[in-house]
Amino acid sequence: MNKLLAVFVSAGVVALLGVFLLTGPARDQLFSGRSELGDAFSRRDVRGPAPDQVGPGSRGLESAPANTVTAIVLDYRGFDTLGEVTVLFAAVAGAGLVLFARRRRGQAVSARRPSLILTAAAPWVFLFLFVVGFAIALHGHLTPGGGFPGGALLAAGLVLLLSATGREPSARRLHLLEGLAGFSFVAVGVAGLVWKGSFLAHFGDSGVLGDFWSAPVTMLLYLIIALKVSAELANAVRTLAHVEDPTTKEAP
Amino acid sequence: MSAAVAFIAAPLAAAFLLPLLGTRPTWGTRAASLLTLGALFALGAWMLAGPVPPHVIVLGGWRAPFGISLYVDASSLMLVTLFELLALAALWFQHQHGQEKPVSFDVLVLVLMAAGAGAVLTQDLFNLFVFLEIATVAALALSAPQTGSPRGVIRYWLFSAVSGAAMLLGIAILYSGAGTLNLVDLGARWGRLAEPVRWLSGVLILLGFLVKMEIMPFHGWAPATYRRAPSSVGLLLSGVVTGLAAFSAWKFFALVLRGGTSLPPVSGVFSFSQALFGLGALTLILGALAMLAEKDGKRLLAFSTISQMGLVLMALALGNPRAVRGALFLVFSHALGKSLLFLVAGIAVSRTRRSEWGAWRGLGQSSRSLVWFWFLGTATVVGLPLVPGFWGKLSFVGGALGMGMWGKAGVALLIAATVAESVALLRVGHGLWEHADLRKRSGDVDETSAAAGAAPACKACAGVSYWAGALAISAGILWMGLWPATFTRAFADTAAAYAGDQPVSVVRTSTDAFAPRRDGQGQVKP
Amino acid sequence: MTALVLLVCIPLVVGAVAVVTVRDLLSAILIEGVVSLSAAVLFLLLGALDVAITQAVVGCGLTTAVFLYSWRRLPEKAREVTHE
Amino acid sequence: MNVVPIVAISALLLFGIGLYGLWSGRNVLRWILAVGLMETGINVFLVLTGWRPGGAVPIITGAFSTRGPSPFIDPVPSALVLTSIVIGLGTTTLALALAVLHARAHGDLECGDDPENAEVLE
Repeated sequence: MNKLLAVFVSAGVVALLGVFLLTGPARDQLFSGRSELGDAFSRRDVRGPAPDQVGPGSRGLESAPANTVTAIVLDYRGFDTLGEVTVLFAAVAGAGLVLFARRRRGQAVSARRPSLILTAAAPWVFLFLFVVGFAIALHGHLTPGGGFPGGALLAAGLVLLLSATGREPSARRLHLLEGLAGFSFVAVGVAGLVWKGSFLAHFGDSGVLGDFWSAPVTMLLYLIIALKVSAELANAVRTLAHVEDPTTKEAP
Repeated sequence: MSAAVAFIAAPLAAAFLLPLLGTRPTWGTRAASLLTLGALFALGAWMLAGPVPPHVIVLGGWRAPFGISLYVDASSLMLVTLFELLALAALWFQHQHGQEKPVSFDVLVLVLMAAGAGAVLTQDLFNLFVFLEIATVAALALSAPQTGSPRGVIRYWLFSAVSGAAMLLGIAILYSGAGTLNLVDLGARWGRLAEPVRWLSGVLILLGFLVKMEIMPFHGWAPATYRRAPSSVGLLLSGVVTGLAAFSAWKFFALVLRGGTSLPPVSGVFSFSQALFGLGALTLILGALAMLAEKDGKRLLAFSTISQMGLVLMALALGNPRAVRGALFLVFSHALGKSLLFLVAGIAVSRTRRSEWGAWRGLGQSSRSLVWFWFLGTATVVGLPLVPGFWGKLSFVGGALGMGMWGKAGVALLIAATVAESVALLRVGHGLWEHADLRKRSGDVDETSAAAGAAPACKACAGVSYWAGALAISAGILWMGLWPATFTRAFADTAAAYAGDQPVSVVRTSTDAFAPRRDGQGQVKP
Repeated sequence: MTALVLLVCIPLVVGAVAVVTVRDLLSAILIEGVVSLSAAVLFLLLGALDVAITQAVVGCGLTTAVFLYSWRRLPEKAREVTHE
Repeated sequence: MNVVPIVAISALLLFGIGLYGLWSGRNVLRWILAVGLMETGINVFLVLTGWRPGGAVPIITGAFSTRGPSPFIDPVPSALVLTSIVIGLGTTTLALALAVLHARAHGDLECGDDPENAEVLE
């Protein structure tokens, strides 16, 4: 009975949304695939007129990343990204808080000996993930990807390496990495305030569009994000996966 | 002019750095978090001591409809400063009277402060969504009980996850229709949107705010969450989270929905704002009646918050300047009064380990202050003359009486709800005050200090945090109640600025400066 | 293009139905990963490369991993659905 | 040119199926999965609103004129969805921690009413 009601209610919601959004004038308005905001970001003419032609090799653009999505995420709307990083940080800290009391009981970790294949392959897979993760993060201004997937790959490599060697990631080191990276994000924002008069404004000259060194602040921010995300995710896995005895001292 | 960014950046920086001091709470971590909050409170007080001209802070150097901007004026600054004060009181209280919590508790309180300031100040719809999500995540983790059933919190997660999803869908619809995310810019383009787009996005986004404001059909998570959460977190939930939700809901309602006037009536009968007014009225009266039936002290306070938020929603839905001024006043007075009640409840719970208010009988015999603070909090919440709740309700009544039938019915409901709420709260206060059966209670009293969990270092400073917090909040209550003029003026200015009544309103000029760009269809004008 | 999109949307919707109806929760978690992956392919088709990569790595890979890690921590009795 | 209705209906279906999953049972893990479905549906919808036939991937790989309309699809929804995906991961992690807590407190994941009459701590 309950399920029948659920079917009817959800079908009703879908039908309502579908009829409202996909018929009549709403459809033309919603699915134009173009907005003034997006066009201005694509052309890089928010502050003033852009050059007549924009392409690889353009100099002095207001925002240098060739990848417009990166330009939006880290430059035009960088404040959102600070918030996004904070959500992840708060969620992982929150998971630690929620499971804190339980960890004190000190249940035994189901210590399983890592398999031989895992042990043998782990360093190589780790190296691969490490290189690819950093490459994706550092090329975020030129190619799709950026700091979040890059950081996730780094975290995957880290967790894999640690589980293969049977060691716990040190909470202190993860916190150190996470905290310093987060603080650096805010510090980059304050640097923008000091040098450019606006919080999170990108300082320094924007280079030649398409060059590896074209958007230094973007690269810096994506590096920070990648490190922070990897530390946070490794920490989350540690919190969710392992029940530890806090009486034992953490590895230095 | 960018000083207000500190209310977001500083707590975040502190929250990121705090775990470096270790996961275990120490003297140092506690001092660091309290000092950060204290410094932010001092900054707010210092800024408010001088004149606060309304101004827009542009983030990243990208001008208004394109980048994200913050709008700072006296009211928003007051609200943020109030948040810092409440967090200071709550966190210190938790340090002294609560169970030992890891450092992440302090970290999340700081994150909540950043989210509160961000949600109050930001002028960008998606940024507002991000800050609401941060606030939700922090509030969820803070209110999870260390022992016992987490079902209330899971329900809280469920409600906020669904409402967050609805809000995101609404933002998606609104963005794809209007092509902008700035609240003022959205308001300017609202009229050009197709009617279904307006309806769907308006309803879906408001749903997100209503859940966080604990409005009646969406309040189901609140009582159980409040009951299981520490009282300090209850204080933060009812003072900070509902406060920021109410303020940002009003921003959306006033700037984008233009006070509900821009939506066509529902099948020609009642308008959008009347529907919200109805929801608020329902919440006001049912919340107050539920308080009468409630045996659990913390659930009773939760229903009181629900009822008060119903009144705030009614006032916001009326939309006239007097009523809106009253709504802002009520947000402040409710936050102050309810915090006082939660501090008393926190002491009571830490002494008896029960949340049923029947178990708190006679606690006021040994410490009279509990009774006095409870009565002051009650007076503030129900609105006796000379406390801030009175000015808020007066302003609401003044605004409502000019609105015909609906307004008069609202005033009648308000009187009924006020009576019910007073009876329910005074009953608990009387219970605290009266003689208890001492034989039954003697056992509890003995384990008082042991039961408190983290026993304070010295016996003498046992109640310092409670006294300091309660006295600071009482001072705020008396100040707002006896000299309401500063606040009234600030709230009236804000209401006028958001309604666009003032000839030169910074809220609007900040985006109108770029109006020429918008006229051409994507063409740059020289 | 239309055919390709249709080809991706079918596992998306069918997988979603499976997630909410299949009895075994572990299968539901894994199927949710498939749904996320289909969404990533759909993003790719719609020209949002950044979103596609992030969805594949974060939305599909990491979310499933977090699910599985907490699954390992659940007591035996909690792993099955009793009220259906 | 039937891409828009197909994808939009799939997105809305995902949203609706998630809603059904919330409504039809009380298993916390299933709720978390269902909310994930709803979020995926909304993300698909949001990306779709930025898409248009023939729009280029928003990465500048060749020169284009800034005097005409931009040749790229709308990049803003992509940026918003990136944020939304990461926020989704965060809330899912926290919700899973709550689910583990529930399993420890009640032995299972069936989330009914909060039991009354229990001791509470500060």
